Amino acid sequence: FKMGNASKNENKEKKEFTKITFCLDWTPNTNHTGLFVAKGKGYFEEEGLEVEFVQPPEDGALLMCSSGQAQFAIDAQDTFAAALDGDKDYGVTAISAILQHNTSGIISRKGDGIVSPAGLEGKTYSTWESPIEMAMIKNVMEEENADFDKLKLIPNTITDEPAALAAKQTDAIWVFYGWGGINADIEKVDCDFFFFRDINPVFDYCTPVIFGNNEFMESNPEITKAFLRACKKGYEYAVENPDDAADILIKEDSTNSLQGADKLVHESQKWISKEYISDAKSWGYIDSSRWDRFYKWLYDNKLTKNNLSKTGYTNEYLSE
Amino acid sequence: MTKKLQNITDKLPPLIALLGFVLIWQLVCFFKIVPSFMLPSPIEVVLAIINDFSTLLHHGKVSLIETLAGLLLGIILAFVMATVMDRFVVLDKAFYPLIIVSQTIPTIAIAPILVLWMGFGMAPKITLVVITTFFPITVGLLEGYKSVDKDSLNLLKAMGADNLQIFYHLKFPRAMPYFFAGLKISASYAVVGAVVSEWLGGFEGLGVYMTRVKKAYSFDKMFAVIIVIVIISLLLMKLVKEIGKMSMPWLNLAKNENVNQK
Amino acid sequence: MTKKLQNITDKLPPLIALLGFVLIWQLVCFFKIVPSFMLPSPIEVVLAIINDFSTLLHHGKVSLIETLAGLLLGIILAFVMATVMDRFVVLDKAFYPLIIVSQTIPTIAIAPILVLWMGFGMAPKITLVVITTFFPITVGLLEGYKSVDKDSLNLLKAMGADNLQIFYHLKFPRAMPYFFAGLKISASYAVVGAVVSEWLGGFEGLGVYMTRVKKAYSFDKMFAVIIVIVIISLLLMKLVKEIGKMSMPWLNLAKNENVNQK
Amino acid sequence: MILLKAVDISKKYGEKTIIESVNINLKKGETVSLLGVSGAGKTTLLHVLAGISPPDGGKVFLMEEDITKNPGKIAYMMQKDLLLEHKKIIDNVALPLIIKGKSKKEARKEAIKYFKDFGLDNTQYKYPSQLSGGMRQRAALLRTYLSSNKVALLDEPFSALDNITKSAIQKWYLDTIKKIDLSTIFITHDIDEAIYLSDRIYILKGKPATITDEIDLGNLKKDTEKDFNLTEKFLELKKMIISKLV
Amino acid sequence: MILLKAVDISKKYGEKTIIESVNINLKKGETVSLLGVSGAGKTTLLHVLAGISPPDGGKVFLMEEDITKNPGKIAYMMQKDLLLEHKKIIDNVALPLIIKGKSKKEARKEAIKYFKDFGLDNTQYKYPSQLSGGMRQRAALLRTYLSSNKVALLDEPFSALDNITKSAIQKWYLDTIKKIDLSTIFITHDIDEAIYLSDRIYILKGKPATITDEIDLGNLKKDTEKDFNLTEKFLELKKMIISKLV
Ligand SMILES: Nc1ncnc2c1ncn2[C@@H]1O[C@H](COP(=O)(O)OP(=O)(O)OP(=O)(O)O)[C@@H](O)[C@H]1O
Ligand SMILES: Nc1ncnc2c1ncn2[C@@H]1O[C@H](COP(=O)(O)OP(=O)(O)OP(=O)(O)O)[C@@H](O)[C@H]1O
Ligand SMILES: [Mg+2]
Ligand SMILES: [Mg+2]
Repeated sequence: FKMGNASKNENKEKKEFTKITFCLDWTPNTNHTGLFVAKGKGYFEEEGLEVEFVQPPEDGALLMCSSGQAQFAIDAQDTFAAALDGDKDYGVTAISAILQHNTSGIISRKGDGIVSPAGLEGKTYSTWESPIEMAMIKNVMEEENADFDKLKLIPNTITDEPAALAAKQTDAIWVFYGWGGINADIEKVDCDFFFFRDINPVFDYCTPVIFGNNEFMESNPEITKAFLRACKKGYEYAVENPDDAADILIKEDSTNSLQGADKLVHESQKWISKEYISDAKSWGYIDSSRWDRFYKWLYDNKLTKNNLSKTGYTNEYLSE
Repeated sequence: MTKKLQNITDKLPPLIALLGFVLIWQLVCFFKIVPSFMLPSPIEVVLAIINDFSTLLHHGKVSLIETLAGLLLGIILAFVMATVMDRFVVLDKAFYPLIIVSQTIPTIAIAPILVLWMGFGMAPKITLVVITTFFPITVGLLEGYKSVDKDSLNLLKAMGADNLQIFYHLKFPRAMPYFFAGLKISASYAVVGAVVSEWLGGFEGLGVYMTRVKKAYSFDKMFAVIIVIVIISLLLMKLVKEIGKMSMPWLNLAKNENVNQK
Repeated sequence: MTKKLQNITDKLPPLIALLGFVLIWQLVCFFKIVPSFMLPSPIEVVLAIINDFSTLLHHGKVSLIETLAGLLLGIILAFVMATVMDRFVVLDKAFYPLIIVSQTIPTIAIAPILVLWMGFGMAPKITLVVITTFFPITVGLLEGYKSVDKDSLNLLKAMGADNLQIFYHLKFPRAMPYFFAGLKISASYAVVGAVVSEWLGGFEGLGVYMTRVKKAYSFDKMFAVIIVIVIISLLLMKLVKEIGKMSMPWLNLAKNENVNQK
Repeated sequence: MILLKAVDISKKYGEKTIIESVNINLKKGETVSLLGVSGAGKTTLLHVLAGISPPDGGKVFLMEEDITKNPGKIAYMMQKDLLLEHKKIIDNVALPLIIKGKSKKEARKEAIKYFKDFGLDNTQYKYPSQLSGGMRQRAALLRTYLSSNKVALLDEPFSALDNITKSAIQKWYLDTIKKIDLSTIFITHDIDEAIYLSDRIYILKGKPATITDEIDLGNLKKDTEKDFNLTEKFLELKKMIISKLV
Repeated sequence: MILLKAVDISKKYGEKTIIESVNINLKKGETVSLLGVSGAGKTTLLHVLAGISPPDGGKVFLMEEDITKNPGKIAYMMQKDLLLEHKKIIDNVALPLIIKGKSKKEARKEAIKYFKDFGLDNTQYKYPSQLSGGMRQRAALLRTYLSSNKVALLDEPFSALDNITKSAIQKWYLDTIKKIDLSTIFITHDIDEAIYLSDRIYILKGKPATITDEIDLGNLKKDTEKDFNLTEKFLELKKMIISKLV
């Protein structure tokens, strides 16, 4: 597990590029648009970087970054807690927020009455059974005086949320609005949706987030900064040109998994482009107050052994 | 005395190999040749087993029930299929290729489909165990039935035995060693089958627990689960072996005697 | 003429069984006994294969390369292990139990760990194929070596043959049928091994494609992939069988002749 | 009185005719041997007589009854694999009774009576692999006897034994067969054995094979004479038979 | 001239002594047989002579050289499984040459010369399973010969054949052995065979087994006399040997 991938390219004819492996959190989607734009538009190249996007084993992006198989990876603040909380040093730090706000929430069939957490009572919810997820659902339900015990839980094996709802496999699913919510519109499945952050502001944590391998970043601070500069440029382009960016995403995705989903990508892009920077002073900035508040909540609710506030992130590699 | 000695010289080498393996593993961890989050040390794993014991027991029980139920159904299915296929050659010709095909389907691909069809209960898990286990048993039984020599068959025919009697007195006992050989292979795959299907959708069982601890980055617990799975598999194989020994007293005898006789 | 006839009566039943199976499947879909999103009809699956042909070919190639590389390494590993274990009884005693233990570890659990250790390339996939395939070959070879009777061994010793000559002239050829039997089993698991490891981390190969179409709820494509996997596995098994036949001319002869002789 | 009669038996395997127009008979109390080189078709003929292999022509009669293709009427001791390794001796021996519908308990009770007579004391609850070659032979013969048929067919009953152990068993066999009043046809390719044990010899020869000769030894008092097979009379007979065999 | 000499050989398996103080010798051109009941220890003794089984006491000399525990000096034809099924006849037969370091091509060239003499024309490129029993025997003997040792040990070379085919091969064997000038010790438990084929007979008997008798047949002109084994002289000898065996 050497940093083999980071070694200099031997090719003498061209400019020498630094190779970067970037581990995505999922199949390519509009969360990643800026990255693909940076690649497609040559922003990485301008910074002397050659970036390869890879996909992780199930839920493993962070670990791939820890192990040095990837220099950077995407994960979320909530799942990162488990890694921070143990007695082991995973050697990764959050260095940039892709979206400023948590855009996740619960989607349900229109007419079932799950317009807010109270409506979940007596319904079926597909869960990954992560403790934080459960605690959040419990919290938002209790905010509205609903009984969490009356929520029926089934394992989440769902990958196409609108279809699952339409087939009545389940009543409620956790989705990111920018993808799952938009997809429901596209598929013409009438749905209700609520954001967690609207019920309890503590849940407005950072997700998804770009992580970097500490060892790599400490020995290559300039490369790290250059990498984020290129990303930023990419996301800024996506904010300005959602349609064009969407096309670049589809084109640059070497896995071709978005082919045939043009409409979804474009619609999603239109919505999400507004979220990349949102109310922040610039793209990528991690709002420490929201970060710390969520981790404190975890600690207060005994979801972590340690108080993780003020740990695990830095804005120092971001350019102004 | 010599038998005891034999026993020791038989068991010593694997024990030493195992200890050596664990020792190297511990040293690799101790000198941080591999970072600790990538590979928990054996001590950590043992601690994880001790700390999580009741949880492991609970999930282990669920997986074990699925395994045993699947194995039992697999045996019944294999028995019926092999016996019918042995009786009617056409069916043998017709279904043997299909059975082989069924074994090249990745379980990881059908597990989610089974969950989709059968829900989140034990049914899809048991079904998956049946699918992974019936094959070695069926093949074993078929081979066993075919291993019966024409002369023995003629002997019973000459006595005027009907098909059922031939089956009971000759074919089935002759097929038993093959049956148990197949069953041993099945037993070694059965637990894994159950775990895979739980992994891909379920609420309880070692597979579910494994995804859970994996998400929590608890690799020590993850390894603990793997070790529990290995232990259950080995116990199951041992059980099959012992039942086999008990059901076929003539085989052990033959071995003991042959040393003295020939 | 009679041989041709035999060939037909051998191949007809499985063909009819297969067609019957597909027909029932189509009817189940046609009459919507199972909702179409849960089970694509055979026609849809065939269409999916045709439409996705180039994609399937691309991913299939990747999986096939991993499979073949893994199988080759598995053969080499198995050969070295079995030969060394056969030569030194202590090693046999020491490692045989460990090898069995290695088979009860769920691949689905170690695949992500392998990716973590070895990265995103083909290495972890090939390793997984090696792990799933070396076992049947090793066991086959060991059994084969052990199948050599004392008399043949003594015959060569009496000629003054050394260990290497005994291995070359006697042990290895005698072990070949066992080797190929093991290899056939390995071949049937190899593709699945590659697919599982891709499923759990990778960006090319049938396993990756499968997760992708599964996420898109394209069950017709999912089934198309399964069928491609089955076909590759069957072809691989067929290949092993043919190579086996070619490498052991004396076995086929024996069969033909025995009919006339005894 | 003729117990068993085979008329015009012929048998093919595939295109190949193995035996053709074979006529054979066996009188009550008689011991008849079937002599022929390896592959002549001796076993094939016995299979037909036992009813387990359908002939392509001809019929087999037991007394007056047609028993062609009707197994279970004649006891048959096969060329090898005499005992089922997975059954204890008592159950091996009692098998014909169980097949005929007796309960295991009854069958065992019936079988156990004969263990002493057949020199099988204390072997009841052993497995075949624990017995010596000679004992196995006797167990197989006891089983043949317990099928309680008047006629027994034996396929090379002694070929598995070495020449020296063989003569002891042959002697015992002659005595026993008389005691239990069995009429037998047995196969051998050992001329000495044929002369020593049988009242009559059929020679099976040719492709396809037929009975080419029948030699009556009824008037020889071989069992009374000591070392009969070392006498001149014996040698003459042997010479004669060899000349007919080749 | 004494070619092979075994002095005071004893051999145990585990706690059990199988043979004890066995002394044997073989002169040039001689054919000696080793007679004993099944399980006496005949094969055990031959294993020691061939050097593939270390004795617990005693030594084996070839000419004056000590060849105890030193295989490859004496040709040895085993009791069964004579030919390797996975090799063509030519390669089976040439195996001793290849083992001794010749190339496959050379070895084949050397071996092929003898196929005609041994009655094996046109079998070179066949596999053992395609040969009849008699041909297999001859191929095994040719292989034994090609190990180009002066002394050959044969363990029941004819026991697999039926009595009638056997005599033909035995005759051929006697002729051939003379032609190729081989000195042999062979095992049998068939008294007729021992008398017919050998110049001298050793009788191995007892538990543990020793050589209890040695019978010299050197002055019998058996091969010239037709049907020797049907003569009175033969019978007397046989009677004598039986009395010594039991
Ligand atoms: N099931 C069979 N199918 C085809 N041919 C057979 C079958 N059984 C026997 N034969 C052939 O029939 C011939 C006679 O065989 P059979 O076993 O009756 O001979 P045998 O006289 O009993 O010989 P042996 O003394 O070796 O037992 C042989 O040539 C054999 O190849
Ligand atoms: N490898 C062995 N281990 C233990 N005992 C053995 C071994 N080989 C032979 N024996 C025993 O040694 C005795 C002599 O066996 P051996 O094979 O030499 O007899 P034999 O005279 O050749 O008999 P046969 O005529 O049956 O070939 C037998 O009692 C046998 O059980
Ligand atoms: Mg026969
Ligand atoms: Mg022997």
